[in-house]
Amino acid sequence: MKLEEATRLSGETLLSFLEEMLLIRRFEEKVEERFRAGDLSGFLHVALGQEAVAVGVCRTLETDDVIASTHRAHHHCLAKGMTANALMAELYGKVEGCSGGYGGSMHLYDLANGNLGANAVVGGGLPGIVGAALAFKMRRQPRVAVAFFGDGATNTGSFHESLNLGQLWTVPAVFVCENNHYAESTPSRDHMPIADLTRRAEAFGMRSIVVDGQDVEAVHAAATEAVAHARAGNGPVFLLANTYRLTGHYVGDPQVYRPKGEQRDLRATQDPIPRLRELLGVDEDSWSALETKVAATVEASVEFAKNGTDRLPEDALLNVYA
Amino acid sequence: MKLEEATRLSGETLLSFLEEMLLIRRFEEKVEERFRAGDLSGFLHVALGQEAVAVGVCRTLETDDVIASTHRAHHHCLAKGMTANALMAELYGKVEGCSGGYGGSMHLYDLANGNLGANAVVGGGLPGIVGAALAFKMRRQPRVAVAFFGDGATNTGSFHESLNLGQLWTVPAVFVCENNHYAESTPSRDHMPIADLTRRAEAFGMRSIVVDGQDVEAVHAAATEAVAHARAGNGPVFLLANTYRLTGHYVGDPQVYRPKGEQRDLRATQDPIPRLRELLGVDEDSWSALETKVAATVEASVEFAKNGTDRLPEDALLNVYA
Amino acid sequence: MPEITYREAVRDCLAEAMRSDPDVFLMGEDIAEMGGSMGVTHGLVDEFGKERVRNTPISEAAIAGAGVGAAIQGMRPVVEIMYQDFITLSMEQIVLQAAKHRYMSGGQIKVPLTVRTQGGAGWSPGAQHAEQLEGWLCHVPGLKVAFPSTPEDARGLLWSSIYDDNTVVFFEHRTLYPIKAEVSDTLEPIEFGKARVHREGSDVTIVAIGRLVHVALRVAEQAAEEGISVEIVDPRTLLPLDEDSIVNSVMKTNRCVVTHEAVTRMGFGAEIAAIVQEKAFDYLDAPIERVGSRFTPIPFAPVMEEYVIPHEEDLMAAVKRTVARG
Amino acid sequence: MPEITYREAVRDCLAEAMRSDPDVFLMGEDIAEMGGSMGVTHGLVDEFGKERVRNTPISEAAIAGAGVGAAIQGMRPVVEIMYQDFITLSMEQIVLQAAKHRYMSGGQIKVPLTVRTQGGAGWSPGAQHAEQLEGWLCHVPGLKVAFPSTPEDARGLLWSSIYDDNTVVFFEHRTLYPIKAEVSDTLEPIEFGKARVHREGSDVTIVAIGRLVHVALRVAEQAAEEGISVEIVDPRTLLPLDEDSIVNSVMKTNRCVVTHEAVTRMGFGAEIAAIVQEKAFDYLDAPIERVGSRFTPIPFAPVMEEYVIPHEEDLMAAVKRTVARG
Ligand SMILES: Cc1ncc(C[n+]2csc(CCOP(=O)(O)OP(=O)(O)O)c2C)c(N)n1
Ligand SMILES: Cc1ncc(C[n+]2csc(CCOP(=O)(O)OP(=O)(O)O)c2C)c(N)n1
Ligand SMILES: [Mg+2]
Ligand SMILES: [Mg+2]
Repeated sequence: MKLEEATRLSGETLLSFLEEMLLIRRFEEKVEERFRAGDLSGFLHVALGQEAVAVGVCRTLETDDVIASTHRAHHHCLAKGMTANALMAELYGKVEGCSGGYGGSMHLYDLANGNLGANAVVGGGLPGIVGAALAFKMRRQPRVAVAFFGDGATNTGSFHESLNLGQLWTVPAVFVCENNHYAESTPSRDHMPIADLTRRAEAFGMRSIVVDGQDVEAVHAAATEAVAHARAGNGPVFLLANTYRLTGHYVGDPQVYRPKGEQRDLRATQDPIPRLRELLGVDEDSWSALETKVAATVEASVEFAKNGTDRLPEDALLNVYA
Repeated sequence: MKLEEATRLSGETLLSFLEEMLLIRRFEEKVEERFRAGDLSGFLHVALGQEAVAVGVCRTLETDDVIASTHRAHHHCLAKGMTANALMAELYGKVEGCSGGYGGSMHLYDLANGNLGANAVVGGGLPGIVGAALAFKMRRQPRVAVAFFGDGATNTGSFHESLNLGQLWTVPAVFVCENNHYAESTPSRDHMPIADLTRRAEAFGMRSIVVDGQDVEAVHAAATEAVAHARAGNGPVFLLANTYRLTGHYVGDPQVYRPKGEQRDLRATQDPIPRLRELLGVDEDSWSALETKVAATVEASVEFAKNGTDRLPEDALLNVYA
Repeated sequence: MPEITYREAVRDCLAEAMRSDPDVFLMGEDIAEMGGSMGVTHGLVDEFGKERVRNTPISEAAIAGAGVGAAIQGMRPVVEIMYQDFITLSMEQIVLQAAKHRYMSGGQIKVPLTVRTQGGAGWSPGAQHAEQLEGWLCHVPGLKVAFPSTPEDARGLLWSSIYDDNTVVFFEHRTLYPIKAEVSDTLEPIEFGKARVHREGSDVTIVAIGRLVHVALRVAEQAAEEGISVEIVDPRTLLPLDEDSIVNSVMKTNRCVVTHEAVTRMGFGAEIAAIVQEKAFDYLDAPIERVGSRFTPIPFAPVMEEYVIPHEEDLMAAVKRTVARG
Repeated sequence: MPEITYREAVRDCLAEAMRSDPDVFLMGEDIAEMGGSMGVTHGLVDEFGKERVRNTPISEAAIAGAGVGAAIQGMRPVVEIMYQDFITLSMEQIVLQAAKHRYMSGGQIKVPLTVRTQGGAGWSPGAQHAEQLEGWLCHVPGLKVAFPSTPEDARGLLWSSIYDDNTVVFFEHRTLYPIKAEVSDTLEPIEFGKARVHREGSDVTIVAIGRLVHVALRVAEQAAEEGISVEIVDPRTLLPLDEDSIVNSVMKTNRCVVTHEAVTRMGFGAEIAAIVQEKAFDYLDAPIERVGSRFTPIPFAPVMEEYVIPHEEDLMAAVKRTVARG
């Protein structure tokens, strides 16, 4: 990927990326903590290590561009404009939650910000993104629809059918593959017979762009290009971001399947946050200030969530039909 | 495709291919005739023009190698050892039919000859072929499993999941794509965004071989190579045979979607039977003899079918469970 | 009043909706030039073009899912699954996505999608092209399910499906396409959850859907000759279901037979029987009988196929057994 | 007699079958090192290796279909669909292929495949990880369906599933995995189509499956204190179904409540109600009540989730209403 001068970001912008990534990081750590403390129920998948992909991509999008996310969705949600309050409140099952307590961690929606929902079905969000993009095209709206999904999702029939249809109809979609090299416990080499995932896009003649998902600036540049391509009516792009999951698949995962030391090594070498901090030369003071600010937001979200309104049992009967 | 000397076929063998292809042709024409006469019910898809693919591939297989076929299955069945009698009797719904009258044209089975069935679900037979090949591999049997399917089938999720799994586990399978450039009424360019279907195999790092499906000798050579590759434990092969459907999608199809003259032109230029006849220099007399022989077999199959045993209504209750 | 076929009724509704509303469009395999495998969409591509009458690849999951996505954006897509057997390939998108987005989002999302599909035995299509699966969909909160039996109902219910803000799975029956009947001059939307009483009677209620409504009508004629007065109720929409009309009818006749082409076991008739025995318990003079297909896949050979699916005789026998009781 | 958990019962059966028979092998997502998402296959890869405990890609159609293909070759594969919600992605292979090959081939083919899957609410998994879909599969001729509620039944029925020459869909319930109970010293296969009477009683029959069997047992205790004698019948296999045991029980008690976690509408209880009202019509003193989940997707917030799924109170209320009649 050649970084054009024009797409280089200002230090200020990058600093705001850093703050957002740090917010996601501390939010996710808080989720782990609150789950372990017994506050949260259900199934939680955090995105520790994958912050740069969410931020880099979503900061190229307009509010009315849409995304579909996955079971691992918190980072996408925050990056696409959801407040930490609305997200945390949802994890606590409160009325104030982004899905009013009906969804939970795998079903986070924020229609006003173009978030069409996390999805607990691997690959389940992709066909809908083709449909959304088709609607934009038919209505001649200059909007883009973005699907996030993992390496594991590329093995689903839905992935294949969606990319095929999206390319056939040249809809304005971007398919962002967060290749974190694992599907739950299964390393990529055990779930797919190829190392280079861009070959999958070639099955549809789809353009692909590969990027280091731990480098937010690079992700942003790649996404800018991908989104521009799609928005201009040139059809979808497969954006492959190589990234790392710096924690278990789900909160509580003992990770028996991980080679010893792998996670420690990855944390030392592949953490996008220290990398950006270094690039920007953020000094201790500014860093502390950032940490303090972010911690306050996260703490506030927990307070907000805890003080949120509980659902009435019979609220369960609402919202089944429009 | 380089044709190795060693794989060149004797004139005698090719003559037997010609006979088999002609049998399929005349059989299919008879099916059209009998359907129009009101003898046959249900949904019939004939393989006029695609004879060379079936014969070229199946003649490389052992009896205990297995195939899975599609809605367009007569040619595969005959080529894999089913008698015209058993096939025609099935179309007439008789006890003597290959599926005892339970199946019909889209559900033709012949387990003894390694025919695991036609399939009325596009893409539906592919996962099973992976499973059959896996069984061969686990049991260390030197057998190969072959899936036939059309260009349209490559758009299904099942295609993607099957080839992915087959390659991941390096099972002894061959995936034969009969690209006849149409899925029902839809030309390939309207149902897939690529012209070169081998790119689909590359999505799995699968070896592919492309062949002119109207040249039975070439098909046979390509299939020999593909089958050998799979049988040797090197994993599956995607065998792409470019071919033409010289008639409608189903018997009775008015083909409103076909450009005027296309079928006539194709019949003039892409018929595998005259092509082979010419190559072999079959003279009028030998040809007539061949026609007579084949016609007799086809006529006999109709007689056999008509004289077959009707099912009792309550036979419908049998064979639901083993 | 004009007479049109069931096929034309579906087509007319689609055409009228597309004419008046740019948000309505169609997706499905071979629906354009070929007009679909049953000719239902014949000619629509000429009027509306390939952008709005979209031929798709063979990708049942993506077809349904693209419908979901477009619907969420406020379009009113009508997707066609060529044979209902193939909704087995769309079930994830229909059941886990279309049906649940609204609920999972706490009411933010609407999915005004219509999934048209057809099927049915009686012409030897074999076991993978003839299944009747409407029962499955009725088990899914968030979906609506329609299964019209007449041209008028097909037209009016399809309109209501398109304009329903929820996902509707709309079942058509292959053998009903050629039937002709009068329809009102202008398209009248038909409200979901309102049964149609096709015939009033006093001795036994037949609850029938799809093709079996016509079988029931013939049986009722015959029965009348034998002095048995049959009432026929067609729920038309299975979800929501007009329980009141069914239960009230049984409270009047004290007997009930329910019939459909799907296999009886776990078919929609089970739900009807369960509801009726619960709500009209004290009124029932005979057990509720169910008449559906025998518990086999659909066989190919016509003689076996005929044996498996329900016919006049089967329904008549059930009516007589029921009336003979008590 | 040893005590083992439901989870161990499933695992022990798989281990014993693999130990004694090279044709038995497992396929599923993350079943090897991780032992499956519920830890059921924990440790099996150590004993049997990765060739026989095969981690798969996320490809529910191919997983089921590879099972079909291997089974046709005479292997006895046991495939795992991680959550039963995801069988929506395998339905074509299960329903159009596995269930029908034998029939469509006129009896040539056998598909001795076992599809294990699990699910269930009660731990806030949300709407796409908690559905109960056993009812759908009972609508499919050619399939068998098991849903054990105890360790002994899980072990014995799973063995019979593996050695059944037909495809069996085997449902486990997430919240049952940790329950412990005595099992016989050696694995005893349990015949399909034989219900277990968990408790004899004279006032009302509860037909319960899966988790609800345990709820029913607690309700029966309570009811006994109030002088109501409850009989509990667990069909264990839903297809084939031991209709006789159910009907005979109701003929004795004259009352019936049926309960499961699936939504009531079109749930398996509808079939039970339909059968019982038909076969025990003259014996019924009260309408058959159905107790299942309310008609909503499964909500996330625990307070709503609890409200939606059936509990002791719901079942007890139904029992009392039923007994109060007539
Ligand atoms: C269709 C489907 N099958 C299985 C699962 C269970 N599951 C949840 S996450 C996951 C792994 C996903 O891997 P990947 O797509 O790489 O995403 P990642 O977890 O790495 O972010 C699996 C198998 C599921 N949710 N949906
Ligand atoms: C899953 C599925 N969807 C749709 C159909 C209806 N259908 C039957 S054949 C066919 C076209 C198949 O095209 P292709 O795979 O190219 O095979 P061909 O007919 O050209 O031999 C379609 C759409 C089907 N049988 N199965
Ligand atoms: Mg991953
Ligand atoms: Mg084709």
